[in-house]
Amino acid sequence: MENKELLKQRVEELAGRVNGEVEEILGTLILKVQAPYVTETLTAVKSFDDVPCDFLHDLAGLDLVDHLEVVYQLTSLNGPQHLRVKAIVDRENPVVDSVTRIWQGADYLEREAYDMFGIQFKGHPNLKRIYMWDDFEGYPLRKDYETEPIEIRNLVRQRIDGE
Amino acid sequence: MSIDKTEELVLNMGPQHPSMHGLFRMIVHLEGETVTEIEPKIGYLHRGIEKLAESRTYTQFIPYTDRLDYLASPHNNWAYVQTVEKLMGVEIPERAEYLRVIFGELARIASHQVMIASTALDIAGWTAWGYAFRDRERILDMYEMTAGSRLTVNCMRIGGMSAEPPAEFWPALESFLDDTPEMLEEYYGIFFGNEIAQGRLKNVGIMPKELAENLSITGPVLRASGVQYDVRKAYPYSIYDRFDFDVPVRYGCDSYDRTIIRMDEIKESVKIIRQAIRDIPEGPIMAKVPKVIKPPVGEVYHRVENPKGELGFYIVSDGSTKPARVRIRPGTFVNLQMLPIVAKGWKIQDVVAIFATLDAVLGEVDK
Amino acid sequence: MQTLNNLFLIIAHFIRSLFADPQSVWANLTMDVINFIIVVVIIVLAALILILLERKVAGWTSMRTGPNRLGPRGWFQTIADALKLMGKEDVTPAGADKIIFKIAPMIIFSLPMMTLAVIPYGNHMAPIDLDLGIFYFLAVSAISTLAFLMAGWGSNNKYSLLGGMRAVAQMISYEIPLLFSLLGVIMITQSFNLGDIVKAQHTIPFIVLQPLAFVIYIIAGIAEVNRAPFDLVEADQEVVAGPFTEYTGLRWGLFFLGEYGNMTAVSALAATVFLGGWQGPFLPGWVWFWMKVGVIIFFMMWVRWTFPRIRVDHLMHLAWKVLLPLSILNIFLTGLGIFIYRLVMGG
Amino acid sequence: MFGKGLFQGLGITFKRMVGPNITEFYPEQKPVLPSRVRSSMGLQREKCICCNMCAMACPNGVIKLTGEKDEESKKRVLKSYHMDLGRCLFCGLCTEACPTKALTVTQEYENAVFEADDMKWDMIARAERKGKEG
Repeated sequence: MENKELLKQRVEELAGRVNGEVEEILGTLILKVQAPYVTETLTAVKSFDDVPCDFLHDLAGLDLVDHLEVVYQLTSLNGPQHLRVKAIVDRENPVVDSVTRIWQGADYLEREAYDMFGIQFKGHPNLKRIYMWDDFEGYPLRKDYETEPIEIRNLVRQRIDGE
Repeated sequence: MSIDKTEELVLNMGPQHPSMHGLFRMIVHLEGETVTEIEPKIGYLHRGIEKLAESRTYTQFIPYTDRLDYLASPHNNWAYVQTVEKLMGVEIPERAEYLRVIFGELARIASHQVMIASTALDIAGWTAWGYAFRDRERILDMYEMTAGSRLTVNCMRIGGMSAEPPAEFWPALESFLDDTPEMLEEYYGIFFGNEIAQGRLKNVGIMPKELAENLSITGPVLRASGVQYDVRKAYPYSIYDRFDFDVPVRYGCDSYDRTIIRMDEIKESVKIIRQAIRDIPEGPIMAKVPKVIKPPVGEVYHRVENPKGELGFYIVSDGSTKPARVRIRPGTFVNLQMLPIVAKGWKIQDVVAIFATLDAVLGEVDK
Repeated sequence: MQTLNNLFLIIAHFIRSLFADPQSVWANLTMDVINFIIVVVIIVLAALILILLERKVAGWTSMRTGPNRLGPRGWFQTIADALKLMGKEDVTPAGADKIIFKIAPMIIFSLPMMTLAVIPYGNHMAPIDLDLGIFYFLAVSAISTLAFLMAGWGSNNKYSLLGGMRAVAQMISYEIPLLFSLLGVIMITQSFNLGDIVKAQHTIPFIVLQPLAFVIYIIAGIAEVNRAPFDLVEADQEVVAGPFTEYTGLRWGLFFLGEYGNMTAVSALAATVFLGGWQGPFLPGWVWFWMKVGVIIFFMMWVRWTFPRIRVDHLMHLAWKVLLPLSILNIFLTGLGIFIYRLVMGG
Repeated sequence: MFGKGLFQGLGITFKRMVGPNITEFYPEQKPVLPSRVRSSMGLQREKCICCNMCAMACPNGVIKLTGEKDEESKKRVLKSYHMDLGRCLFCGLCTEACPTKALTVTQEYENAVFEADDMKWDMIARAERKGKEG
């Protein structure tokens, strides 16, 4: 497939510039970069010649125990190219640049990743929890988050006096 | 007391509000009746489905996908099982593929009927709501006789379908398809053709094409903004490359086009189902899959054209019987981002209409 | 036939004859009290029947049966609802302006009583035969604006306030085309008295002479009683229930009674002014009157369960840019017609 | 022409008003559900081999069952079988997993109860009660 070859060529060129790794799983190209290169990578990916991956399809966090990843699923409305960009984020200090300046649609998705994984998106206009309430503690989708067993959750919380 | 001081009215709409679908809440800042700012607040229906998936086996997670977009549950089943099949490299039998297409397109019709009904209801067209729900009932009956449930259908399994439709399914389907033109005519007559309804929806809530693309909008909402893009055509999954159908597109970018495009899509779905009925082969409906599903280590992202937007599943497998991560990309969750941007500056009742045309299902938004 | 036609007049005459002097103050007072009770009964009965009919029409249009549990075919449903409303707790919100909050439903309920008192239900059957009937009717019905605003303000609720403001904007706007649409008839009859207007329609009802005015009147009338498609005041998709949001129990019930009473009053005026009131062949006059009222009310319900709600700027657009110019045109055409008529007849 | 749509709408509603209605009179006339409807579960005790497949298939851990070994026939016999309906998704995966079709879906849909504890079904007792009634 010509399109795919072209994309692969462009991605490999880019990987050299941003110290990224390219691999292919089940027919999808994956570009792994370190967190500081995210803005540069995605700006470049958005404006690839002939095969621009200019539609941010999904943005999700991923917990791999030793580090976190932010997974960007990129496609285009004008061609069959699709690319997965992964940004490797430090687990203790998860900071990554926000892509809301590149795609406005990343707004809620980044808030969700923040809510579920605690990944700080630098430059996000309104980085607040989206699903959980504001004073919720912990990041539910991290592997070390402990869920309460059903027996504890089923207990009806006693009302504290004065509430 | 000075009277020349004006103040913004901050109005809390939802989660208990007659026009809020599900448990949506928005904080609306009003200048008179004009909306100056909207803050959508979601999460009232958040059940942590992604977290639940990590403690369930691959098969056990199928019923949970029903509870995402509960108005089109076969589609969610479909997206999920296809993702797992892609991960495992399972080929499923022809007949099961055709049945999946039939059920998926029926779900699309049912979902769009609910969308038309709820949009009509949000602009107070009570009777139009009743008509669309009356017709949806027939689709639910078809689900019921095949899979045993009306809303959370749970009709697909990894490797095929859960059950072969009974004999009375096919005549019911035929008669439903025969009646669709009449139904659409009725919806048009009572709702879309009505000048008051057109006044409420036309030229309201304009979302230009560039904004839609930038906001990652998908599905009918994107197509109503003049982008001819449909995953079924762009990346034909399942057996969609065998069917002859058009991708309806509208260029008005307004609430009216976002609503009436669903009518066009119902017509296309009927076309697809008719071709599927014509071509469906005999045979098994279940591929040979191991009893314990254990995909190889790897990751896969798969998306399908849900009636409300693109539904994507990103599954990371660590080789065990339980997924390491299931990421659900709900279409309406992303589409919802347009609301604060597009609805700004409109009257409060237009905001209600714009929100209705998004066709948000909070089961999917909140996961 | 004649007896049946004058049934109520005969009863009235009989009651008066019980007094030594049938025209004494006491006899008049008794008759006034009886008339008052009759008007109240009319409103309550109208509400009981209309609420049920509304629900039945809603059911029939969407292929349902409507209420069908209580009584034969569900005809006692509203009575049960009324009893339920009486048993509800009467809640006054903490921050409410208590006096205004409590007065508002009473005002709403009293207005249809006042307006229905001047309607001629049959020949010589107006409870109060006012010379300025139409003028009085319109003046009194305009007060309901105030009651909606009181309810909206007094509730101390944002939705109520929005609804109350909508009520003021809408009802004041539609007051004007409503009034102007009736002017044509007044010009022809040269009288404000409703009895005279009915008598003037002895040969042809004014709907034939004034079709445009009738259409304007019906549209403005529906807007005036806040019914769909002009129910922006209580638009539940937007402002929950508008001014009624905080009301419970019987106070809320009074709003309902008031709404259906107003609807009856507007329909009764339409029947009187445009459809010939109690005039009609064969049947007694009061039967004719209620039949005409019933047709208009049915039309209003039919419209309600067909049309979606109008947009708020289209609402104003319709009132000020369409109905008002049309009603002025109607007045002009009527004047021209009268002028030509007089010229031809040499009056 | 402006207003055409309004009259068309009025025509449609009038047609429906005089036309037949489609109300289901539910408590008086109970609908007959298709035989695949998963509205509740039924257990045939004698067919059960205590393989625990249903409990393992269940996404939510609804099913708790115990069995004991019968000395004479050397087969495992069911001792207790409980379902916590409060957590049941009615997905039917348990009935699909059952190798002997001892657990099946049934079409009793009036499952509403007043007390939360009534949602914990003792399937053996239910089966016996049903046997008596039927």
